[in-house]
Amino acid sequence: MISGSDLTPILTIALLVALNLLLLSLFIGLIRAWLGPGVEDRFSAILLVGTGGVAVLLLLAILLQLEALYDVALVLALLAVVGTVALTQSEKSHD
Amino acid sequence: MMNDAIIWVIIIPLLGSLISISWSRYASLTAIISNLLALAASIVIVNQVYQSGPFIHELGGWQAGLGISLRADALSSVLLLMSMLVVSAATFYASSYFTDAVKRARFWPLWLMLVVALNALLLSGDLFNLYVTLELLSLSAVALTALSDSRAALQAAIRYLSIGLLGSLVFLAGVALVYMGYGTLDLLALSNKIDASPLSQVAFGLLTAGLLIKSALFPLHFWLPSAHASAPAPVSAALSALVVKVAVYILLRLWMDVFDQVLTPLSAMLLGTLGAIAVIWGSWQALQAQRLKLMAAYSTVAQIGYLFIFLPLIVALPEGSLKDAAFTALLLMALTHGFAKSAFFLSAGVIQQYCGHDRIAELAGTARALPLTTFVIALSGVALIGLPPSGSFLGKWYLVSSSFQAGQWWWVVVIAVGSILATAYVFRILGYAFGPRESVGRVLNGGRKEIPALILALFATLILGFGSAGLWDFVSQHRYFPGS
Amino acid sequence: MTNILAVLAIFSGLFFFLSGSIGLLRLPDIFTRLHALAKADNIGLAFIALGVIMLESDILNNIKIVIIWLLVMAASAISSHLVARHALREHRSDD
Amino acid sequence: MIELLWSVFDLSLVLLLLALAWGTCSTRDVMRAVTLFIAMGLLLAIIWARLKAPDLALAEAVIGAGISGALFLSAIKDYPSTITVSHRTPVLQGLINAFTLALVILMSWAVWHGLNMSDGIRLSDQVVAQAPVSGVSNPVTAVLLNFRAYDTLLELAVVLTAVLTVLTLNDRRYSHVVSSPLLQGMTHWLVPLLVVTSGYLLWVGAHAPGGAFQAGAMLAAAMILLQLAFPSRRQQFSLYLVRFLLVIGIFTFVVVGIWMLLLNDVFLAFDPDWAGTLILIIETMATLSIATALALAYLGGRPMGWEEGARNNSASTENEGAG
Amino acid sequence: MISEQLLYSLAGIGLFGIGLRATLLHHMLIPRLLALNVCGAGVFLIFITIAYAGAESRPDAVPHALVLTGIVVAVSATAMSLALGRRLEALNDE
Repeated sequence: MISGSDLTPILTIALLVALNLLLLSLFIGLIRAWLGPGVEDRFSAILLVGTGGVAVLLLLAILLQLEALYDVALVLALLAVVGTVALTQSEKSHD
Repeated sequence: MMNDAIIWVIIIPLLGSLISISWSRYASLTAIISNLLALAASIVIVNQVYQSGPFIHELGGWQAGLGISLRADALSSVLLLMSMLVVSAATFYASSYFTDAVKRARFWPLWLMLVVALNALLLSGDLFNLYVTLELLSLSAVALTALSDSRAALQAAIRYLSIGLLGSLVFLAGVALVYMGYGTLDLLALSNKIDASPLSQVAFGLLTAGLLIKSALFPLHFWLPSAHASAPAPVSAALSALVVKVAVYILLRLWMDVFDQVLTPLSAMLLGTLGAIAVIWGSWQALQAQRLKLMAAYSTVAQIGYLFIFLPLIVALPEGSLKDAAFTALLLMALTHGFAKSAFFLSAGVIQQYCGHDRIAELAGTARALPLTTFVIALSGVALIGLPPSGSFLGKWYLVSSSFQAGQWWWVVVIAVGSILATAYVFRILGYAFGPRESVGRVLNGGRKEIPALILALFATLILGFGSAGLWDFVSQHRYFPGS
Repeated sequence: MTNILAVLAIFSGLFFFLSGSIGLLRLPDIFTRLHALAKADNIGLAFIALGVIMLESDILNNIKIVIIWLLVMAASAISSHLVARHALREHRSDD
Repeated sequence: MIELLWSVFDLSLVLLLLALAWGTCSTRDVMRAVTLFIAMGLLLAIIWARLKAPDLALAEAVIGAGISGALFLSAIKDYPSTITVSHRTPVLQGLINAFTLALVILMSWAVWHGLNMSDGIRLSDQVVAQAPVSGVSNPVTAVLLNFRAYDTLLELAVVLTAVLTVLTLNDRRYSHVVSSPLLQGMTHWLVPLLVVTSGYLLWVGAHAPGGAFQAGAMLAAAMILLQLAFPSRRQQFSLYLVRFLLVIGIFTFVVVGIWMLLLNDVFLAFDPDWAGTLILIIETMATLSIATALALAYLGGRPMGWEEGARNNSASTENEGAG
Repeated sequence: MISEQLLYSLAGIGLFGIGLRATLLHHMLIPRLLALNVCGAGVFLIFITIAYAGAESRPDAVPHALVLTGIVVAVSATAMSLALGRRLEALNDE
């Protein structure tokens, strides 16, 4: 846990700018989720949002001084793997 | 032990459900025993309220607000007793209804969950807890409807579930707004805190709208007939007699006890009007129905309508005996309909199993083949029409007199038309049932299936009719919590 | 000093994230998009995790962040593999 | 400057959320709808984190986005890929639009008033004051398993009812895809990691965000992964074990509740000295039940022989019924 | 500066509205279920906004617990609806 005093205004501003840019990146990725066209395209976009979400949570953990958010990020990272497997394995086979 | 009946009435069916999942071999036995125990607990609760007035059980020992409280008063304990009587009769009936062992194994755990939900809902004193019990009620009711495993039943179940979920979510939105403004979820605390503000009005509207969907008031009734008509008979009985009614119960509780500062006569008048339309429209549809269970389902739409006609009257009448009388008459109507409609559905199930169908036009000869069941249908018909000595005769009587006292005579016209239509649809069935038939089959004496319905019908016509004075005293004495 | 380095690391990570999502949006087919995505996942998150580790003093949290990073690495490798395999199979069956 | 940047962040989050919701609800492409729905779940997890609700962020990530998303993804396989809304007449559509818009405006107006009128007296003060005697220091766990434990008990009943219905409705669905060696190799380290994380979340729930539901969902993910990686080993669990796992959560809960009722005359009234231990026992059992329920709900359909017990005993019960 | 509480609760109401509208418009099972889930998320967001007490103070734990319950109920109902839908399809195919 970083103590509040270490979180200087300049650092806070820098982290907030980074946070907003990350959100922009997620937004761009989500356009691909909208466009598709293939299942794989949409799924890649979800993966990007998942990884981006992990990054957002890490930054929020510092900014809000909430240690628990590291656990959330950990869980999200684990789920990204399980999710991919679930999608690709349960797809309809064509043979 | 006796003091904790309010807990046992919820926990016993829950344990019964768990046991019937684990040992499906003993499921029927478990269900019957746990229902009888819960019935006994509900009698103890009524007696406790009768002896010492309304009481509260603060779960976990935390004061209501932080924790959740269960509460029993005249209204909830009487409805609880009615509900347990209906459920117990339906349980006996169901123990011989399902011939397929697999279906029976599926039925009991869900059935006992439905009992848990009904009892928990009637005793709950907390807004969010009401949401959870409403969901448990919807899910178990839908699951039981789907047990028929026909296309019609599944379509009805899916529609029932999505409508039920929507209703719960609208209700939950109301709960959120209440918590935003008043910081508590306990009904009793809330009734002391609430005031007329934009927030409380919108919250009240959302809570009401959610419950109206669940109680199937016209025009939100569209999901009801298909679901109630396609479910297995004991399930239909519980759905029509109880599941819809407990939603009306919460509505009434919120309107009369909690939001009485917030509601306006206009909104009560609106619901009364919808109720009036429901009476006419539901009765008319019941008259048109081709199938016995569909007729009963539409009749439920109409009977729910009557309950809503009481609302503008209760709001308009001054505090005192007139208001209390109208309130008790409403309760009497609800109880009578609960007994009568469950008896009707159980009998319809007997007929359906005997004839292999429930088409009204082809019922000729059933009166001779199933004399007891036809008698039960006639008895519950008496209660649905509102003839003496049934409980609904008194209920309608007070409804009419309250209408005049409140200066809202127009409801009387609705009641008259509704009763005439009810007479028509009841006699239509009886007419067909007594019709001649060339080859009369064996005379059936299904005891185990026919007796529960008979008992319920007797409750509706005789016991409630003659015992209504006791109900009157009970409700007027123990209606309110001391200090509220 | 650590703060400056941390912010630098986070912004380098951001650069990869943004280029990854733009790649996901602009590149012509699923396989090149997957490649772009893998870059964003691995390198982008690696830099951001590095920056957060510099800011975070608690050793346990830092271990968690390292695990998160390892997980995301694994997730993106496996996901790319599975999604590509899936895409290949779907393409084949389309022909 | 800092406030401005936070506001930009909040505003972007909200707009993105609304856009995703709108996309989910208005697109005609089922696959797109489900993708956007999952993305919305992930975004909601970020929003819960932003609003300082890490317990919910965990739950949303695992259950809201994870399990719900997986359920929808497996459901749309055999579903028509285009959504039609054609049977609604334009008049009805207009009415629905007008009604919803009016409701949104009304609610916004109410909330505008509501945020100003709140007197600051919330339950949170009571929760904080009573937390020391609740047996756990994480206030959310204290509310879920002590102050409002009864809600949680009924919630477990809801989960059980739903999964019973799922189990009895359909035959089991079989996955036709041959599992890859890579996937199988991966499960060897991923499954233990999921189980450890689940145990960690369960344990940490007493004093930090986490708890039975999040842990249960993680464990469910591990079970699902095992089934997907080794589809041929489906029936390795005995039915008695499955039944046992499904009911053990509620059963423990009720038994502890009754025990407290006999001891303290109040249902679910835990002694402060014992509360921590009792809550951990209940949560552990609940985790097992929730995990089994969620995994079975995803895998769908009754395990082979689920109702054999009833069928085998039908002869004896028939006799019982006649007698 | 706009207050976060107002912003997020309006977003919750917006989500509720979007979901409600789509629930009423759709007649196919899966779109309707998605809409119901969106609708529920809106209600949850309203709850969590109530709990949020600003950057400095600790949020109210009660709505957090309520929403956790709500999420679990929602996923159960979703699973059940999808299973009902699958059974109906199977019956239609027969």
